[in-house]
Amino acid sequence: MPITTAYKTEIQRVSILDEHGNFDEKLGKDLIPDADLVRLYEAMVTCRVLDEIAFKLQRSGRMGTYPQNMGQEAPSLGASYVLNKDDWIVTCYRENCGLFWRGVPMESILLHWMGDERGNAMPREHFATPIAVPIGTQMLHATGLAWASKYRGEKRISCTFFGDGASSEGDFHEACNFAANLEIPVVFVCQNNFWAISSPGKVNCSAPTLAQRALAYGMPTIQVDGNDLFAVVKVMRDAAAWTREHGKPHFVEAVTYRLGDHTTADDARRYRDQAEVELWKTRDPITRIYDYMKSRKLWDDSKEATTRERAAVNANAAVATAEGIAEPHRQDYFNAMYAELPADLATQLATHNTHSLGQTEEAAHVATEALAKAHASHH
Amino acid sequence: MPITTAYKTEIQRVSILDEHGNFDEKLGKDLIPDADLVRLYEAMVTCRVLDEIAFKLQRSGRMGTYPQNMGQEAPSLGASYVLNKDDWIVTCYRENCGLFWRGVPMESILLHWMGDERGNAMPREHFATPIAVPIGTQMLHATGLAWASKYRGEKRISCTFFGDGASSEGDFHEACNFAANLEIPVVFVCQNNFWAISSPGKVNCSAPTLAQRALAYGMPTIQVDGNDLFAVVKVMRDAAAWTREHGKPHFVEAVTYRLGDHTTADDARRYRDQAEVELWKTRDPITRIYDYMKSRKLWDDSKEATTRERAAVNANAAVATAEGIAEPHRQDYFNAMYAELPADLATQLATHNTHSLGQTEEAAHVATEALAKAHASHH
Amino acid sequence: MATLNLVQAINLALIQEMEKDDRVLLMGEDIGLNGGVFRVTEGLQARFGKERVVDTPLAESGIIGTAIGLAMAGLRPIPEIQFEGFLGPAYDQICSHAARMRSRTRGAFTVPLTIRVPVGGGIHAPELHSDSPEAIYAHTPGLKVVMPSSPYDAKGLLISAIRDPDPVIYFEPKRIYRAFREEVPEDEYTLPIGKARTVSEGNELTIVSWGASVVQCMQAIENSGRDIELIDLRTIYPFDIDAVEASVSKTGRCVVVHEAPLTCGFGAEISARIMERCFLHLEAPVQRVAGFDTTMPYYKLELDYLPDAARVGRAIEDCLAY
Amino acid sequence: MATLNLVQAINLALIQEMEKDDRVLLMGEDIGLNGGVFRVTEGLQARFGKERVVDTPLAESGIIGTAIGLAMAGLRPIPEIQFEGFLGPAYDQICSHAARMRSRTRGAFTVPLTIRVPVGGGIHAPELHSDSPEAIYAHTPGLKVVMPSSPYDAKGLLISAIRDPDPVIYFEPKRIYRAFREEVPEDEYTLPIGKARTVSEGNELTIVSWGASVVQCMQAIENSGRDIELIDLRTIYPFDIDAVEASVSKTGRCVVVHEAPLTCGFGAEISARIMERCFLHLEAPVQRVAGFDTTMPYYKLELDYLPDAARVGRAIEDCLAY
Ligand SMILES: Cc1ncc(C[n+]2csc(CCOP(=O)(O)OP(=O)(O)O)c2C)c(N)n1
Ligand SMILES: Cc1ncc(C[n+]2csc(CCOP(=O)(O)OP(=O)(O)O)c2C)c(N)n1
Ligand SMILES: [Mg+2]
Ligand SMILES: [Mg+2]
Repeated sequence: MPITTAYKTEIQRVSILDEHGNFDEKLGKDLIPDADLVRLYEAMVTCRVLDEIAFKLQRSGRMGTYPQNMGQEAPSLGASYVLNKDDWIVTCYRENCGLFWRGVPMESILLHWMGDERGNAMPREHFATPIAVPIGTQMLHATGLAWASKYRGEKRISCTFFGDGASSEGDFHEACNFAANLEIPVVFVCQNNFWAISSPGKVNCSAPTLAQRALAYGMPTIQVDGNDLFAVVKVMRDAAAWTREHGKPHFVEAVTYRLGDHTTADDARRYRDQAEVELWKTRDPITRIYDYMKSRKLWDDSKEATTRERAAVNANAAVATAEGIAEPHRQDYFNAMYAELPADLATQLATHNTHSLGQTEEAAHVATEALAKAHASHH
Repeated sequence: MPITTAYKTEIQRVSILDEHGNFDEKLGKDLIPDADLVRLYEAMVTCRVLDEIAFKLQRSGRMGTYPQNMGQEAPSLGASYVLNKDDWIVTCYRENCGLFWRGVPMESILLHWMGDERGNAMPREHFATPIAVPIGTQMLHATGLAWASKYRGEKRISCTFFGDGASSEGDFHEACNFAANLEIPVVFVCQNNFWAISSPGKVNCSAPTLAQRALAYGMPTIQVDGNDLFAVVKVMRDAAAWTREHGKPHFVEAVTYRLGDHTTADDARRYRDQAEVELWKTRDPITRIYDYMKSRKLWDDSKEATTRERAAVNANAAVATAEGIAEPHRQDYFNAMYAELPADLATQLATHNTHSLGQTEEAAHVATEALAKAHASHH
Repeated sequence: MATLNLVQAINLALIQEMEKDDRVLLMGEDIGLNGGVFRVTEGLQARFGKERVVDTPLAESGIIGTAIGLAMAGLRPIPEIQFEGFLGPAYDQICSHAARMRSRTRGAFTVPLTIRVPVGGGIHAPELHSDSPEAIYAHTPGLKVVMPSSPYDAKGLLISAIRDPDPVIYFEPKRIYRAFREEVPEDEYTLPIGKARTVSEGNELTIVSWGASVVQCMQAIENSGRDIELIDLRTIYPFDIDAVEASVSKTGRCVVVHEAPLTCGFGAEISARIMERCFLHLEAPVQRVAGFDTTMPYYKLELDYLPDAARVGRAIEDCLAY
Repeated sequence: MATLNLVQAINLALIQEMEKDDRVLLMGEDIGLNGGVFRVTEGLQARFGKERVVDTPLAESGIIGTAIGLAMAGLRPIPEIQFEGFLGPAYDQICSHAARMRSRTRGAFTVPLTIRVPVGGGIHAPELHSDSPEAIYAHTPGLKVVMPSSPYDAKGLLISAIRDPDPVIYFEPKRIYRAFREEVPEDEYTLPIGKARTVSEGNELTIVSWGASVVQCMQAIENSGRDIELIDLRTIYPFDIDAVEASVSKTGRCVVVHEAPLTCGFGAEISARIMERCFLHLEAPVQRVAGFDTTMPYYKLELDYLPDAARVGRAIEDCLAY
């Protein structure tokens, strides 16, 4: 048999509630209880409202660069909804909706983009890692976090999110390969929104699907309509269950679209067709659930109005909290460097100087005091 | 259609002359003219003999660490045989046989492992890049080299070699992804020898095949019995032709085995079963061709003896050349740093000092002269 | 002669070199239709086509690694790394290959590569968008490291870098990308890599600096009212220690200013060299005004971190009073 | 008290910390059954099992990136990078994440990680197996950098590194892995990170060094017959500038010795600090004996490159004669 088959595979795509309102009863029935659906809907609306407010904050100089999540609310939300509360969720920056569902305060995310590290000081009980600025690097941390669970014999898994662009980075490959070969339970979720800033999808992946990235590792993989919350919930529930049971990784490609600019520093009109945006607006994950709930008589205009109002109140409260925080202090960034502030750094802090002549006796004394205090606070 | 098929594929494996002597006439006929086969056989034997000599050189302190190629002669040789002489060949360190076929002198490879950069000063007409010490990095250079051909409208392609271990590195992923998405003609050849030093294959790739790494990029891919020179020639010829025609990359997994230690610094008995080695000895690419040629009456004991003798003569001549080279000079490693030696470096060279007090007037004068000379030689 | 800012000067240099030499090509993330996130490559894809201004996958090691291959084949690639904080993934290809290929092969292969990288703080950007890693690359033999501080220098140094037969990291101080304009000749010109520029002459004290800090130093000098010589290093490797020596031998006092963390920043090398060369002329120890040995804080506190005219001013006073 | 070489001392420290603290695990290429390419982890997989001594895929960024995740989860991973030349692919995870996680999250997440890395030249190894990148990491705030020069120090410093709540790069000078043995206590002990060791006392001149160079310095001192104080820095960051200051204030003369290239090596920092702190005590400029500003040559010439007792001796003479 000179020519034989060495490998054969097939990747599925799941859709339950499509953009035309078609709902697959077989897969969709009992998937999300109505009461939950209403809460999930509200979560998406709140996230969208925050995006709009954040945009304005940036434009009026009250916040730095901000990446809107608009249009991509469903993948992280669906994941967050089905994961255990103590499964690690390791994100990039378009997973606000899932993080908020998990319990991460909105003001944390705002503070991050306001140039304040306190936004990243997430309480550990959220089992969420900080926003990852260097693209494609956080998936390795997800793999390490899940490895720790395995090491300890816990059932906790990791779920990590990243973009189509991120899947080009070497670290993505290494994260998948470690998880597959060392048998570490991670769900890798690629939010394929077809753009990496101005680079169209095929610059980063010219294969027919992003889901097939996983075939390289012999990893189970599936594609899902990422704007279909039902399909996301089903796929993520199955993937998480499989991962937890087998102690091995699973890949999910969530096909979605960012309706806004890459960040507030970007102008997407420079590189993409408005027609494409308009098309994707018809596939909006929020209106899809809205229409569905209406058709099921779960929803009406007054509920909608209440929801929108509550969303605005919550989002504005978060902004107020974020803006109301005290100014950060110089010592914050010095003291945060190590568990104990090194003596030399203590002097730099005390004198706010890096040149020795300015480090007078008095300053050195202050430095010594600061150091002693730092030590004391750790013992 | 809630569950649809997003992607479907199948990978083939090619074998023509197997370890039991079965020869597939349909694929194998006219593949390699008899006269060429004899030459190819001799090339493999020579490479094997050099390995044995190099081993002894290392053991007697006449050479540093050396990685034997034993057992893996066929993949690079088959590639080198079918590629155009001006296609780039971008290797790691187990492709001696292919490099020698290309025309790279044996003493170059020896010099490299004797700790002498002159071994890497390959004449450009070989279109071969130097041995890559950092694992997994050279595939990106292959992609860049082929990109240059595309940029210039030439038909030259790149063929790059790397191990199963190397396929774990992020750079491997980036090289494949660049080639696929930017449409660059590279043949990626993975020599899967089931070991990366002491790590068994599945630590680096737990998927059923290494060939499926390529599916991540939508890249055509195939598996070949890498100890079957006929199959390698067929697969490489097809892959190179496809790549040249389409201006896009192709992947080849050559399944093979290293019969020796990882390098002379390694002792493979620490981590692998002798039984496994014995099994693979029965699959040796050299004996396979030997048996085939005998069965076809192309070969006899006297031809074998002549070949072995010639191989030994050639290999020993290479050793003599490598060992006969003049001692390298200090200025070699200074002058090689930049097209023009920076003044400060010229002083370091002239004084063989990095401390200023030792840089006397006289030394500084010498430095200035050296610098002037270096300048002159470049204008 | 046009009046250009730094972005425009670089853009012009790229246009002229691309017109002159078809071995020159640009590659990087978002540099094509989008013109780069700082618009430095604006209009170039329209002008030169998609073959010469190439949007690459999002992978810095891939960008540099393939650029090395392009350069080994004789082209003159100019990869852009979007921010200095993303040089990290490319570190290995830069230091293990670009820097070593010529010496490894005794000149059989060379890597005439110019890596363009926006550098430094002060623009209210997110994390990893405000660092100053020049010392890392200055410590890596085989590389050249350039950092202009004005539009005029930017153009001349970039053209030199592109024509240089060895790999150059060309850092663009993003804080002054659009801070000011100056006259920049239309014609092509080069500035030597390895030669400093004396920004202002003086006899009391020497300031050595580079990149965006030069502007802070000019301010500090003006504020001080003292007779200070300001040397803009322009290139970090090779560096013009002769110019520094000549100046410090005259003034006897020196302050070095840079944004990177103090410890093992390039200021340490300048200080050590001055000690070695000007020991008997020194009237005070060399003072270093630098970033602190902390991570660059998020932007609410970045101005607290960056050396500014006030901190430079205090160093000048302390040094003069010594 | 056993008499151990450096490899054995490290092996012992690993065993003791693994027995004491089950959060400690080892990971890396070939560290399991094979015991590492230098046999430093010999026998540990047999003793502690495959869960605690893990052979990883061949990917350095993956090793450090997953180790960061393990550490964030509260474990104490000890990844091995096979040779310092292969830190390159891990540079980004080390510098962009391990070094920054605590400050980024204001302490919510920390990275108690010890990265073991054989370092330095002199063993006739291939390219990229003989470098000395300590200055690169000393210039990266958030990391600690340790380099022992003896079996006794190796054990004590490694235990400190493992217990340290912050990321430590623990460089092992491979040239002296088996060069000599000394008495190493059976019991566990720690040595403070940030404190130098005075190897020999003297009044005429101070030598500051670290790692394998310390041995060359001892030789040079012996050859010189002069009254020289030798300070082994032991830890590169934080570094014990107080010890250096005290010594140089006494001797007035200093030679710094290291294998890494001169320019922007850690010797530059030591020199700059001495100038800042001991200016009025200095009787000669600080001299640096270092690797040249070239790539470390292949092994035929590596001894020409490495600072040896003879070069240190010349610097001593020059400095004393100043
Ligand atoms: C290592 C690195 N390189 C470059 C950047 C700049 N950058 C920020 S976001 C981005 C595009 C990311 O695209 P994708 O992963 O698809 O995520 P999306 O923004 O589409 O959600 C780039 C290039 C970065 N942050 N990190
Ligand atoms: C980046 C890097 N990491 C580690 C090493 C050390 N090393 C040399 S060869 C090797 C194993 C390579 O395995 P593989 O790619 O399968 O090639 P093979 O030796 O089996 O031909 C390792 C880990 C290296 N040279 N470069
Ligand atoms: Mg995207
Ligand atoms: Mg292998």
